[in-house]
Amino acid sequence: MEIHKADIIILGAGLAGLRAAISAAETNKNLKIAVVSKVFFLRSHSTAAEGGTAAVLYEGDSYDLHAYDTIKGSDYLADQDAVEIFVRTMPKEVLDLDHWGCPWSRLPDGRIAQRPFGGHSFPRATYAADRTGFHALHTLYERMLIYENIERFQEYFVTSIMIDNGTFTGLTAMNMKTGEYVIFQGKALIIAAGGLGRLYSFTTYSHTVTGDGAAMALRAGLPLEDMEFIQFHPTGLVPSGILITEGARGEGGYLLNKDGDRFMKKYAPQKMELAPRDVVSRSIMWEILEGRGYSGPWGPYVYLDLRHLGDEKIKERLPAIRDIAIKFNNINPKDEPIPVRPAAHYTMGGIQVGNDTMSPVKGIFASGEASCVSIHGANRLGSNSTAECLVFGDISGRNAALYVEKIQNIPDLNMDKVKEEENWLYKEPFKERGSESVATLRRELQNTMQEKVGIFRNEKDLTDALKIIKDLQKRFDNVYVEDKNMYYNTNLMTYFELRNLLEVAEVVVLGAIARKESRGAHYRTDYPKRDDVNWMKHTIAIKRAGKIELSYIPVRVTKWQPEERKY
Amino acid sequence: MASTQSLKETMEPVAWMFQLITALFMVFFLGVHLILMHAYGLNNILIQAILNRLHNPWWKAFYIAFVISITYHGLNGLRGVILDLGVKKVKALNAAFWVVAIITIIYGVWLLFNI
Amino acid sequence: MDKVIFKIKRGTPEEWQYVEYEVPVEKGTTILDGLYYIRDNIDHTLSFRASCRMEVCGSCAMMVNNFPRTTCSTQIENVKPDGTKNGIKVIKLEPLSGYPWIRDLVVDFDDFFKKHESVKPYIIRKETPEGQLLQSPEQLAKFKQLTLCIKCGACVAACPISNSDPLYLGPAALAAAYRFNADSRDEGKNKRLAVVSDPEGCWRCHFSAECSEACPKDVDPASAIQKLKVQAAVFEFKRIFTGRKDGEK
Amino acid sequence: MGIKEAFKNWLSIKGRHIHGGIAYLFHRLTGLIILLYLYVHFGALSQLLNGGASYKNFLTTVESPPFVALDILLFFVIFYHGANGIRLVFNEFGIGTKKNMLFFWVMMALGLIGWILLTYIVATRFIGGG
Ligand SMILES: Cc1cc2nc3c(=O)[nH]c(=O)nc-3n(C[C@H](O)[C@H](O)[C@H](O)COP(=O)(O)OP(=O)(O)OC[C@H]3O[C@@H](n4cnc5c(N)ncnc54)[C@H](O)[C@@H]3O)c2cc1C
Ligand code: HEM
Ligand code: SF4
Ligand code: F3S
Ligand code: FES
Repeated sequence: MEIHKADIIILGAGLAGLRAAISAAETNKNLKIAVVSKVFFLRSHSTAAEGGTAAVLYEGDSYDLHAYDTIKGSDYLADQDAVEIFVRTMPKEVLDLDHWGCPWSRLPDGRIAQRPFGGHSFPRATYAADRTGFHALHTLYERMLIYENIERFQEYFVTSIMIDNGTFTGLTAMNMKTGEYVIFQGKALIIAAGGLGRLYSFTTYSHTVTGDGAAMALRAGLPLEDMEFIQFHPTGLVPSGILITEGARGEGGYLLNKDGDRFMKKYAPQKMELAPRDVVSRSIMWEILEGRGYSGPWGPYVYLDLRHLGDEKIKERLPAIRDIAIKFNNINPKDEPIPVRPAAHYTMGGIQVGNDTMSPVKGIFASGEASCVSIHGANRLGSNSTAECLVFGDISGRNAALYVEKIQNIPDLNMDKVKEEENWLYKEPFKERGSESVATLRRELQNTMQEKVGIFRNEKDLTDALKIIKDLQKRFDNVYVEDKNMYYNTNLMTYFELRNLLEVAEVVVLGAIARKESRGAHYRTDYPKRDDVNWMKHTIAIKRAGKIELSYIPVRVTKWQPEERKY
Repeated sequence: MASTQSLKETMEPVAWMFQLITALFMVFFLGVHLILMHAYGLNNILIQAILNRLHNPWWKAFYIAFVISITYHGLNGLRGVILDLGVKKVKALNAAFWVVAIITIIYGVWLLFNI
Repeated sequence: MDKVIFKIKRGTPEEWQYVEYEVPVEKGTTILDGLYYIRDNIDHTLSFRASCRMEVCGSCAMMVNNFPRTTCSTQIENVKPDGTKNGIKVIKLEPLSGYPWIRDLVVDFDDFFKKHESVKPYIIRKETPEGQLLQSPEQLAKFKQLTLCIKCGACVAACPISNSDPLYLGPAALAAAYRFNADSRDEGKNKRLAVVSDPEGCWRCHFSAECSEACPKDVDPASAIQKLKVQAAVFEFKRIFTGRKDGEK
Repeated sequence: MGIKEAFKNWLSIKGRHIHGGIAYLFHRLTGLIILLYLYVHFGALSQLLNGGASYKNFLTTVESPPFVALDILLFFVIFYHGANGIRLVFNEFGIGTKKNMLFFWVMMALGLIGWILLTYIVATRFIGGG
């Protein structure tokens, strides 16, 4: 058994986790900080983010404008005081990244360039080509190397969060390389374990985004907020789900159904393909549901047609999309349309935290996609999430550092619980019993979520989904791990991930069943209107004695009163 | 792995530079040598011809430079090859290189003066 | 073509063998898709790394018919077969060469990242600046291509020196050093040169250029390393002539 | 990695390119062969020390067909190493690295022409009885 002790433990090394590590290390050079991740830090999902990161940098833009855009985009479910902190801190984060070496794209005069983004009324998406998340993550990683008080634990799979007497005490984990049991003890924990996109079969997410953070938090008794809000991006490449940026439509791409119709004229005659994300996603799904999509071995799709733009324009304006289409689909967009379908893209909800990123449990902080501050409400704007990771990652790191400074000793672990977890980890998965495999269960779960808890939701589908998930949770007991070799046992890791997915799926569905309105990404065909009177509130889910309980807290409104969302 | 505290002395940059410079020299030396010995008919390699040439100070200088270049270039190349096999005793290897190189050069030059 | 055989090197350094699997193939199926197919449907015990499946995270590099590739962006259709068996195309998959092997298609990357860290791959400045550090698009262009490195390690697997000398810093780390040396915002060039000028540093590169052939991102580490050598040589000569250990004027 | 495995990897050309890893391996092998030859050559020259007689013998052996054939082979080795070496000098100073493949084949062509010329000269000299 490996035991590691640190003042602050950071779970996750995406943008949020690494930003938190740097900030904590800077706040107090004497603190020992441990960063733990199940993949090498640079492999974290944040590296896939493309478009940009929102910040108010130049004349003509203002904090109020950014805040307004964000709140309107959130369908008024965002906490407005949090949004204000967010927009005010963001410019500094862009500058920090600049000083640390991020290769931001530049204006001819040498200043950092920005570009327009969906839902923002000013071109404030700061970008590094079309690899913003990639460059930001690498910059943070490289900067982190400077701090000698940051210890790195890569390819350590965290399995549970230990809380005793309402205080954080430690983490249990598995060293993936050796299969050894590992314990992390610390005074504070920052959860930055990302989203849960792999809950869906068709998603823009990396394979490793499996809701571990949320699931562990739930098991440990932490509250999750607004989990029913899952964003779908209209154009995920079929079959892989790789993101095709909004820019493709921005440059004039058409969406075509099986009959060769530009079907958007039915749904948004004015804006056509450039209507907001949720509208476009819903329109594509209508077409598919009504049988006007193409069907292939990898599921239905519609076409994103760029042919009329001509080779020149595609090469000049959409080189990355061209690359992706050629590399992954053997399609040259000048000759053939690109098959697309809406794909799960972002988790608005997460662990409930205050504006200081502190959770209700002493010593536990959360930031990034795993947390819900909440600045995204029911629908986040593009380029606001990498920004969130930076701002609240920074805040969580600093606050955690200030918090642990006041604590003398690392609290003792409850060794019984540690042993219990060890027993579970090393015995349960290997018991030979039923014939279920991780892959079949995961597939069933993902298909269920995709079909019944997707873009359109209704009472019946959701209750069906809940039943299926409950059933899958039972069947999970029949899954056993075939692979007995403890060196880099991916069979075992996917087993743990499946367990987590099954747990968070239930929360998503319960929240969706309860919320009888349509707001942002949550669209109920049986309640197609937003209901500010009854539902302008956040969903809170807590697991008590194996049962998930829902409750609600009000949205914090400062300056911006809800109005109809028109674009 | 390369040391991170670093700033220690190393002959590598000089060795590298010389490897390339001697390589260029050698194009000249070897070119002249090959043409001289093989392209002009047998007369050139008859013993008398060789001895005559060696008594000309210019040719002598030419050959001394040739010997030094080729020895350095070849042996430093060999040193690199050995280093590339992951040999950790860099200092010992460098010392051995110098010893062999100097002996070879001395012998080569001695030959030039004694035949 | 509707199916293909994956011949995979499986096991641990102590005990291993090649195992063959039949994988269905369609237009666009990548090698990584095939691996997931095997793990989900044929053999759950197959171990390999992958995450983003869009050639940006660097997890999935392995030897495909003796050549290192990021498998998520390599379509089966585009790979020349290693041979055929009963008329079915065979593709050979092995863990990256030149790394300590852990198991199946997984190798140990610790040393790779340590080497990357050792070249000080971050901006070094004497004082923290206020406001933006201006950088013209031309200045950016000098190192932009080098920032595309996803640390997949394919270059190291391809480099003959890295394969025979585990101490060699290797193309990825050296290219990273040059990336920061070429950044107009940086002031730490000499500190980095002092590291890469180690006997196991840039001087071990003999321009095999296999690194650049293997790189999925066209980072071209081979070119960067040669430029780094010139910088390092200048630095070392300055050090000799000025007597200053840190190479500063 | 043991030295044996290192050596094996060092000699491996699996998955390597002609203008890349294979050119590099050949460069090494040819360099080492010439180095070996250098010492053989020194040995031969030492024959001169004992005066003309033994050198004459030596010369007749060396001028016999098999030895001339070996010589021609050696030229090949030298021309390869030289031609590729010139490329490397430029490449290692950072020149022409992007067009490395073209550069390689141009140098190979030049080297080959040189080798054929020299071979022709030597062969005619030999056949003509010099
Ligand atoms: C294709 C795509 C494009 C996007 N583009 C943009 C964009 O242009 N602009 C924008 O603002 N946002 C974008 N987003 C959203 C944004 O990328 C994410 O919201 C953000 O990167 C999340 O970062 P994070 O740090 O919270 O989590 P992640 O980057 O997901 O990191 C999670 C970390 O937690 C670790 N972890 C998880 N579980 C465990 C466990 N059990 N044990 C140990 N470690 C664990 C992981 O290893 C990882 O290090 C995009 C998202 C996608 C999918
Ligand atoms: C025609 C003139 C020559 C040229 C242009 C030339 C060029 C080069 C160059 C540029 C290198 C360095 C390659 C690297 O960095 O790896 C080199 C290496 C080497 N050379 Fe030469 N060389 C020539 C003649 C010779 C001769 C005559 C010998 C034998 C004594 C020789 C032996 C070697 C050896 C052993 C190496 C090391 C091989 C290696 O590191 O890969 N070379 N040569
Ligand atoms: S240089 Fe290229 S091959 Fe090497 S690690 Fe970076 S991306 Fe991979
Ligand atoms: S393959 Fe290796 S030898 Fe140099 S040019 Fe690339 S690092
Ligand atoms: S899976 Fe990320 S690079 Fe291939």
